Amino acid sequence: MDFDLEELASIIELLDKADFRHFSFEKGDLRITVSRDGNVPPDLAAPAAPAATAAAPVRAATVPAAPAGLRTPVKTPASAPARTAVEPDEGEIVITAPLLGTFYRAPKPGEPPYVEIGDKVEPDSVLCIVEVMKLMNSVPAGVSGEVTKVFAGDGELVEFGGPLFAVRTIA
Amino acid sequence: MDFDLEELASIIELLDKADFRHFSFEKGDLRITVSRDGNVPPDLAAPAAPAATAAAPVRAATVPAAPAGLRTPVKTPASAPARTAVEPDEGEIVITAPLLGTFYRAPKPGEPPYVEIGDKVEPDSVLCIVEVMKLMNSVPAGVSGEVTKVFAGDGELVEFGGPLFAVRTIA
Amino acid sequence: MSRQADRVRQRVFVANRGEVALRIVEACDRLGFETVLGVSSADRDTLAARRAGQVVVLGGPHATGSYLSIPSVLHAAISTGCTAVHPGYGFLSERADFARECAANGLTFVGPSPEALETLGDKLSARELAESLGVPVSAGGYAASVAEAAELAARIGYPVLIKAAYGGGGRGMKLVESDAGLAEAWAPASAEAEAAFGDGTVFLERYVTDAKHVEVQILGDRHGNRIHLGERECSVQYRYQKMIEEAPCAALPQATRERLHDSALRIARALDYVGLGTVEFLYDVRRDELSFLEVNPRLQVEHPVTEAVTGVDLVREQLLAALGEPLSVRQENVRLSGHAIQARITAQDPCHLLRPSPGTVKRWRPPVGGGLRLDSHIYEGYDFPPFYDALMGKLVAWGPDRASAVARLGDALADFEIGGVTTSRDLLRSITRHGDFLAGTVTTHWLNDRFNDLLGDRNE
Amino acid sequence: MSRQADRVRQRVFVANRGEVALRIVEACDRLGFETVLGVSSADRDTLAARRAGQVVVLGGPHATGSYLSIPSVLHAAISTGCTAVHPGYGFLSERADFARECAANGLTFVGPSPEALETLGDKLSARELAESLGVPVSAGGYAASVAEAAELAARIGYPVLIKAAYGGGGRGMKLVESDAGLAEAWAPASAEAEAAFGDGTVFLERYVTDAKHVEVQILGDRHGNRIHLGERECSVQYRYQKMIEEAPCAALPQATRERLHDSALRIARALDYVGLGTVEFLYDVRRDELSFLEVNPRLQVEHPVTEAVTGVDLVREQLLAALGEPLSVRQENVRLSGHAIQARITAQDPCHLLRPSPGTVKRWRPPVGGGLRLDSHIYEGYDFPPFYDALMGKLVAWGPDRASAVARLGDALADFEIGGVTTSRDLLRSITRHGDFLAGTVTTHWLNDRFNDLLGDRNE
Repeated sequence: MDFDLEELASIIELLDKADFRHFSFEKGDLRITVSRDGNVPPDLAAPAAPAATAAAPVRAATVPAAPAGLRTPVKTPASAPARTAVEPDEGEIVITAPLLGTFYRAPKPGEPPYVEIGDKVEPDSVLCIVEVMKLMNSVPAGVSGEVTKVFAGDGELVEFGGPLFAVRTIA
Repeated sequence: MDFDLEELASIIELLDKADFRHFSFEKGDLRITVSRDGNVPPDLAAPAAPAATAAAPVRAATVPAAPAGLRTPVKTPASAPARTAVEPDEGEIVITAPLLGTFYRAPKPGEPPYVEIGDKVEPDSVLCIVEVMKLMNSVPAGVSGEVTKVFAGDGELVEFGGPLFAVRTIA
Repeated sequence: MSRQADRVRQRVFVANRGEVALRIVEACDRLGFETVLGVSSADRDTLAARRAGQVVVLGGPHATGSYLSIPSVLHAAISTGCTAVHPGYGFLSERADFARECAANGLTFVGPSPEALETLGDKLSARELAESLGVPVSAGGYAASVAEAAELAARIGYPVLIKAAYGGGGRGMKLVESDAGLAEAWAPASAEAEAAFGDGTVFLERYVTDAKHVEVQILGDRHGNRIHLGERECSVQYRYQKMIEEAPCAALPQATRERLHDSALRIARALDYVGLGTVEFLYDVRRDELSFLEVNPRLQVEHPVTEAVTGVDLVREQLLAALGEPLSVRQENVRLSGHAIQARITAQDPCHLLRPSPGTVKRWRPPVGGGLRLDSHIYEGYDFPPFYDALMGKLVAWGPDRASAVARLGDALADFEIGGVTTSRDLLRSITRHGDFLAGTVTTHWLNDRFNDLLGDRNE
Repeated sequence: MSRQADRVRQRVFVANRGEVALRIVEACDRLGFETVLGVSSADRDTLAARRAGQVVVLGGPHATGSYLSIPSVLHAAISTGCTAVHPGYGFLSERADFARECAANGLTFVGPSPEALETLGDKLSARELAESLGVPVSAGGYAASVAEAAELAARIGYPVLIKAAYGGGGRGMKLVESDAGLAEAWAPASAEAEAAFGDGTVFLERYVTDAKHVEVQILGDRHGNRIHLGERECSVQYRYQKMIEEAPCAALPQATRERLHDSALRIARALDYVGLGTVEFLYDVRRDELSFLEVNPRLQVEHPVTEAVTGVDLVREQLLAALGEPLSVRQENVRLSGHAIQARITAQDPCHLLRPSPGTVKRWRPPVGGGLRLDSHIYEGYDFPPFYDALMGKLVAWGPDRASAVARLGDALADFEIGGVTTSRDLLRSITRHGDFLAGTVTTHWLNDRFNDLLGDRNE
């Protein structure tokens, strides 16, 4: 293998001594993630930087658990989203809600939406607004790419960590 | 395999001693993922990097990932199916399951389905089979009309009273 | 490292309804087991349905198409990925064929072996088993013909009961007082048994005119451990329907109590019994005589009174035993503490011979005082359906002694506000205040005899 | 016709977590109210989340972004169509601004009026209110400067406490023994108060060296009815954290008890108090003197002991009172019965000064005996998160008298199997067996002094 086993060993030893719940390390093409509990807080999994590696966590965070077939499985906390099964395709990453609120695709009612499917976006392009008690929070793409899916409906309540858009990143 | 089994073995030994629930290591095309319970955190649940060897185990681990989507407002079993809102249009009748079982659209695997959307049916036309413990129960249309919707997926569990087809009755 | 990781993640199919479905879901929740509840289309809005991890509609309102439909229950349990099935009480809980089907489909049936269910389902074979183990049974036995029956009855002495082998729980019994009565009742009894239970076998037993109903709670695991958790008394019955149960039975002399427990354990041992069971006896107070009645191979409605005096969670033990874990308590660690009494609050109208009184529960305000426990699936606004049994809830009072437990139950019943449906609440309360009940002299026919006097007492 | 049909269908937003979220959901379930639970992303798998009618993720694991975020909670409650918000205890439960925002958005805040919350949030104004009503307070008051403070202290006599007006519950207090100490502590105390509570106001109070913590449960409705439900004693505290609570307080002479209840009711009346509240006092046993501490305008962690001795469901009464229903119980109908004790089982390590010990709960096997109640959100396999308080469950034992209640609690703690996380269980048990506790002589600094001896007793 093209890495130093000694190094990995000492890293593991170090981590073992350290007191933490979640540990994530990225450098170049190196990525280490260690977790000591069953559920990783989405803010950990959220796209911190527009690094391609960050795609993985977000993508996985939206994989529906229960078979979306039958009506009733949608009950336990570990159940699938009600309306859309969020299945990002290869090379897509999901942009999630940074906070709970109402999802708006346009700056004002009647105005054209910030983005449509097919639009190209840059990391700082605004994709939508999440309104919390009249406070408008614009959500930037965080990555470069093309908008391929819209998961939330205009004017709908989105939860913290809830899926908003899928963006195909430019390789 | 193009890497040293010995090395992998010693890594596993190291990990075995360490205290963690989830461990993920990526370098180049190498990806190691270890999880000690069913509930895999998002960043581990990600579809694997191109490395074919790592892919299988990782995917296997991804099933019970936590949801990020919005849960259904109503949790009682009275709630509508998760995937399709069953809203029959004007002049449509919903054919429901006469008993709980597995829904089959064709008499046998590989054979063409009893009916397709657009087919005309008579009251005694068989629409599908609901299998209960190997017992095949054919479901007649009960009305004359045209099949306009299919609500249940082939091979899926349907509940008693669950929606199967919509039929537009001939006025 | 998580305990869950050590073993299969359990998912339990709850094949029942009402308060017991809720009790089972709660027990599974605390053990970290997932639950799937099978309901009829009339039970979509029950509290158990709201609590279960997943709900599937088995069939229509009538139990035959839902709770009693073995194929539907099995199909639902299998296709929802369940690992075990808890049948609760009633419905499929004593069906050997269902237990077999579960095993054949890789589902753990939470109950004893199919063989045990078969032996115990046939009350004649159960009686013969008890006899063979030296467990006291009342005089009687099998008779192939009227002639044989008359002969046997002559030896026993009238009155005698003609019992259907596949009856039980008060069903399929005929009381006869004389040879003439016997000759007259014999053929119809067998015919009715054939019609009701699919088997015409009947047998004779001496009728114990004045007895208390006592029963022993047994519990076994798959490692050869079998214990008893003391006895209960359930003498307050109306037409074989238990209404008030308590633990322990204050009327038993210690020697008799030990004979009772020992008899129950012998039966458990002979059947290599796994899970919860109840061995029922009649106790003739005057003669200080016990006689074996039958074994109920399942969770019992009155299990909370035993939990209250032993501190053992019976449903949890039952689940874990079925899944192969050893019992968490040994016989020598079973310590009885105080006295517990349970009243079954039912949607029945005492003024009309306890006929069912379903409807919308407009008010449901139980007291929450210390020493009280309520097992119930009722909530305000719940539409109590007419299709199933009338049990609304089980109010259990505990006290350091019988008198204080009875007093507490009476006060709690008085404070219990129920509106919208007619219930047995007031009848239950007047029973708890009756001299005979306070004196502990009640036997199984007491309520049938006193029923009307008690109604008079309803309004204070 | 359904009771629900007569009035608005209530949907309650539960703005809390842990055992109290479960308690509130259960109370709503029984009343036929729908529930929506707001959780942090770390609380998706809690039992409350499994029980609630609907769950929305408010924010990340840290409370500031979820349970303490007023805009998020309001937005979630409004857009899920809720009619009321129950804040539980802690988090937003005492925030007047939150209560105002709820009202402004048409949501019923389950708690007293914003005005009451404001008066009571300022401990100095609460003290002044009490004084004005003739409620006993310990000597002290406001001082504008060090000079004034020294003057006041001279009158009171040392030791004295410097208290932050917006502190409370043991927070924002400094004990000083002399003029020198006062001069030294005064400025920092105010500065720290400013930093911690956004208001530098401080005041002086005589330090009662050896006192019991007693508190009165009050309950009011929107129709001018205000009652008390007796008192509780919570003297077993470690650094102001209550660990064992009981009702009633056995050490109180009847005359003092009546003075205590009367004082509490005066405050309730003056505030036209609606819902549940607790008026806290210190009781100097030697001098038989009461002194007002503060009012907690919310549901209290220790409410079950009051429920156990009164039979009143406090959470149900609180919900209904907030929604405008009259109280279901009058003062003359409040009958106290027996004695109840609650032990708070926490994920804290007694061997390391009760530092938090989160982790996976591998075993959770509570006893279920009569006279016992457990309020808990724990299940086997639950990952106890590090982000919130350490409470795992509240074990409540009831008995006809204090001795039997204590004995029952001790036995129950012994039978309680917990694995995977270090808990306070053994410490609690050794407290229940200590001579001082059994004698009822414990005061608020007792556990701080005896802590290490008690650890020695941990293994029997």
